[in-house]
Amino acid sequence: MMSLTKVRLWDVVKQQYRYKLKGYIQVFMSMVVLQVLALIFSLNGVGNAGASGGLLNVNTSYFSADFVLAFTMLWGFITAILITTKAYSNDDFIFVTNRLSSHLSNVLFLVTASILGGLTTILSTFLLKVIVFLFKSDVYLASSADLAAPMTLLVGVSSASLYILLLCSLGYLVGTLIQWSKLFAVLLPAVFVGGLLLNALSGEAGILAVLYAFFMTESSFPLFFLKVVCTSVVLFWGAFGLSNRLEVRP
Amino acid sequence: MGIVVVLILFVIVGGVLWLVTKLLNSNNVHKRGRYAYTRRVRMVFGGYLAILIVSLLLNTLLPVKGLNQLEKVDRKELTSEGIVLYDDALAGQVDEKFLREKWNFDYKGEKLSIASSTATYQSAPIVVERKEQNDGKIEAGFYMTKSSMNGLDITQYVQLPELDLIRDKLLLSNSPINEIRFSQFTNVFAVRQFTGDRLFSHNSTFEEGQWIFYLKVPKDLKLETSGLSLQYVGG
Amino acid sequence: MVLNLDGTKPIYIQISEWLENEILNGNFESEQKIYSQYQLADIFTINPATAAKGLNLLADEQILYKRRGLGMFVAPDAKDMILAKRKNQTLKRLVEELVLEAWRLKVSKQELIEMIHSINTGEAGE
Amino acid sequence: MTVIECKEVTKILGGTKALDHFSCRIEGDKITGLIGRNGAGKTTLLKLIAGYWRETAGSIEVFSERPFNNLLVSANVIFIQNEMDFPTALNLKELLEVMAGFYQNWDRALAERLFEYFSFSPLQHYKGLSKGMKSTFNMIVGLSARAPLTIFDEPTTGMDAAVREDFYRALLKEYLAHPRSIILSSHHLDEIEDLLEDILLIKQGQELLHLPMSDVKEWAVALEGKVSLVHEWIQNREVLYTKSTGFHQSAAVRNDFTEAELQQLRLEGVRISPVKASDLCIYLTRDSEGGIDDVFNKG
Repeated sequence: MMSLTKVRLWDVVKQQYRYKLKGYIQVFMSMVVLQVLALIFSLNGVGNAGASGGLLNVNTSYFSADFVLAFTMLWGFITAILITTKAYSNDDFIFVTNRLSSHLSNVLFLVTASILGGLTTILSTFLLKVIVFLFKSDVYLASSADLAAPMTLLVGVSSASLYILLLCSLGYLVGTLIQWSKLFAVLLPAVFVGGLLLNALSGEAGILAVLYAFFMTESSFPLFFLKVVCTSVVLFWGAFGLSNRLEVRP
Repeated sequence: MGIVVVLILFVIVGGVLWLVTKLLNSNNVHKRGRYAYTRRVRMVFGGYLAILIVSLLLNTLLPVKGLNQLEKVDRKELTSEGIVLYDDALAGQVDEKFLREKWNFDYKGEKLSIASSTATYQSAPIVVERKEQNDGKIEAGFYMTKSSMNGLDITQYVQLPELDLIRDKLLLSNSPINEIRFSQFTNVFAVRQFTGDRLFSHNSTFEEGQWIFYLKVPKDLKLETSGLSLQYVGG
Repeated sequence: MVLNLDGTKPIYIQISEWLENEILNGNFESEQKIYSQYQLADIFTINPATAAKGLNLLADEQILYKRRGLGMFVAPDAKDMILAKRKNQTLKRLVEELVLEAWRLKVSKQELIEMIHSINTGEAGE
Repeated sequence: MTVIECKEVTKILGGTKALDHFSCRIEGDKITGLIGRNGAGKTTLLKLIAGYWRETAGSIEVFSERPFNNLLVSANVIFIQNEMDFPTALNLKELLEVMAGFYQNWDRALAERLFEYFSFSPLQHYKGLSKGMKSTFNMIVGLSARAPLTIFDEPTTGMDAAVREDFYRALLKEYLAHPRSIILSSHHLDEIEDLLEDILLIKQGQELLHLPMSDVKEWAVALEGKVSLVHEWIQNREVLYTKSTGFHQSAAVRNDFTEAELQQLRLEGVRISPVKASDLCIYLTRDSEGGIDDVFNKG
C-alpha cells in the first residue's frame, strides 16, 4: 500500500500561488496592453485649460496617470471576475486543492497582481513625462508631481495598489455571485446602471458618491489603508462564504 | 455622462482582455515561436517594466526643460503694479523699469494716423505725450508689467508687438507667435488625495501684465486714428 | 508466446497450461525456480493476481511447490504429473467430445476406431 | 485495507438520479475495472470519489475520509478524464513541472521518458493536441503522479491501437513496480480485462456485480442447441440472453450447473461454452429485455 501523502493547507496554497503566477500569466499581458493604451489616451492630457490675453494665449495641459490607474483598476475588476469562472477555477482541480486553498491562492494572486499593477501605474507617470517632454510640449511646468521622492513613490504605489485590490475583491465577489447564478450577470449591471440613472434623475447622491466620499476623499493614508483592507477582506470573505454553497466543481 | 464613460471604459478593458485570451487560444500561440508563451509574456512585461524604470531614471537624472527656474510672483503685487503703471503713464511719469521695447521715428509730416492690423489693439491703452517743441521725432515705448501663470513669472514668453511707420501711418501689429502651450504633470489621483491637491479639477490662473504704448510726439502733430483709443497725458 | 486471448478460456488456466508446457519443453527443470506472479504479469501484460491464480492452480496440483520467501519451484516429478494429468483430463475430455461428435454424426464405434487407426499408422508401423 | 467505501450513495443531477443507493467497497492496491454503459453513472461515481462533487445522500469514504472538498483526498487521488482542464497558458513541459510540484510522489524521470517516447514537443500546448494525443498526455500525467488512488475515466479515447497497447503495458509495469489502487473505467472491457483484478459493473446508478475478474468467466455459461432442448434447460434459471436462429437457440445463463448436469447437457448434444467477459457485461447491462432484433421483429 502506497503511503498516503500528508498535506498542509499552507503548503498547498503556496504551491497553487506559484502555479497561478505562471498559469494565469496572460492577465499581465492584458495589463501591459491596457496600460499602453491608457498612456496613449493620456497623451492628450487629462485636463486642459486655455486662457488668452491681448498678447499671449496660454494653453495648459495637465498630465497624470489617472487614466492608467482607472484602466488598471478595471482590469483588476474584470480579471478577478475571470478567475472565478469555471475556465479558471476548474484548472485548480487538476491539481491538489480544496476550496479554501483555491480561494486563498486566488487572493494571493490578486494581491500580487494589484501590487504589480500599482507599481507599473505609478511608474507610467514617468514614461508619460518623457514622451510629453520629448514630443509634445513647448514649455513644461514644474509641479509637486515631478519629484520622484521615495516617499511619494511609496505612497503612490501603495495607494494605487490598494485601489486595484479594492476593485479586485469587488470583482471576485461579483464573479462568485455570477457563478452561483447566471442571473446575476444580467442583474448586477442592470442594478448598477439603473441605480446610477435613478440617482441622476432624482439628484440624490447615490452609492457611488458615498463610496467616493469614503475612499477618495480620505486624506490620511493609514486610514485609507485600513478602509481598503477591511473592505477587501469583507468582500473576499463574502465570496468564500458564497462559494461554500457551490459544488467543488461541476 | 459618467455612466457612458464608465461603460466605454468597460468595453475597452473587456475588449482587450478578450483579445488577449483569444490570441492565447489561437493557433499562433500553440504552433509558432521559439519561446514558451509564459516566457514571451515575461519578456513583454519585463521589457515594459524596464522602459518604465529607464523613464524614472531619465526623469530624475536629466535637467527639466522649461519653467522650473521661473520666479514665483505674487498676483496681488502684479495687479497693483499694473494700476500704478497706468496711472503713472497718464500722469506722464512712466516707470522705465517696465519698458520692454523702444522705437524712434523721424517724422516731418503734419498729420499722423495710428492704426492697427489686428483686433488685439482695438482697446489698447495708447498714451500720448506731446513734447514741448516740434523736433520731428516720434519716440514710442512699449511698457508692460509682469505676466503670471499659476504664480510663476512668464514674462519672458510674452511676444512683443511690432510698430512700423509707413509713410504717414503708424502701424501696430502682432508678432507671429503669441500662443504658448504649457504642460503640467500632476500626481495620479491616488496620490493627490493625500497631498491636498484637488482631486479632479485643475485650477489654473493666468494673468497678462498691464501694458501700454507710450508715444512722445512733436507738439503740433495732428493724430488721427480709426478705432484705437488715444489718451493724452494731462488730458 | 502469446496467450489465446479470445476470451473462451480463463487466463489463469491459460497461464498454468503455458507453464506446464514450459516444464514439458524442459525450459524449467525440477527444483528450478519458476516465474513469479510479477514476471508473468509483465510477460503477458496481465494482472498479477491472475498470474498468481495460475501459479496457485499448479501449486494445488503439486506440480509447483512454495518455498517461503523464495517463491515457487518446480516439483521433482512435475513432468510426469503433467503428462499424467493431460492423459487423464485433457485427452479424456477430447475423446469425450470426439465420441459425442461421432454420435451426432451417426458414426459407429467401429468406424471411429478405424479412423483413429488410419491416423496412427505411422506409430503402428514401428 | 479499504480504499473506497460507498454506502447507499445517491447523487441527483438535473432532477434524475445518476447514482441510486449505490454501495460498494474497493480494496487497496487492486486494479478495478468500472464497467457500465454510457449514462450508467460511472463518471458521476468517479467524480464523487475524487471529491469534485458532493453526494446528495448516503456516505462515501476515500481513505476513510469524506472526499468532498478534502485536501488529503485531493493530494492522494489523481483523476484522469477525457477533457482535462489544463491551464491554457502553459505548454506541456510547464504543465508537467507544475504537476510535479503538486504531487509528492511524482516521478519526473518517468514523465520525461514517456514524454520523449510519445514524441511530444515541450512547446506544444494541450489545447492544440489531437484527441488521441490529449489522452496520451493525460496518461503520462496519471501514471507519473503515482497517486495512491489513480483513476482513469475512459483513458484510451482517441488513441490508436498501438498507443492503447503501450498504455496498458505502461500501466501494468507501473503497477508492478509501484502497486497502487487503480480504477479504470471503460466500455472496452475486451481490451482491459486482462489487466483487471476486480470488475465493478454498474447499471442505472446501482452496483450490479463486483467480483474478481477470474470468476467472471465462470459466472455464466452459454448453451447452444435445439430450441426445445435449450428451452427446457434454461427454464427456472437466470437467463441473461437468448437468441434463436431457426431450430437452434443459444442462451447465456447464470452458471449454477453441477458437474453432472453439464455432463448430461453434453450428452444431449447441447454445446457448452464460456461466456466472454465483455459479452457478459453487455448482457448484464442491457437496459431492456431482448435485443436490437426485437425492435425489428415487432413489425
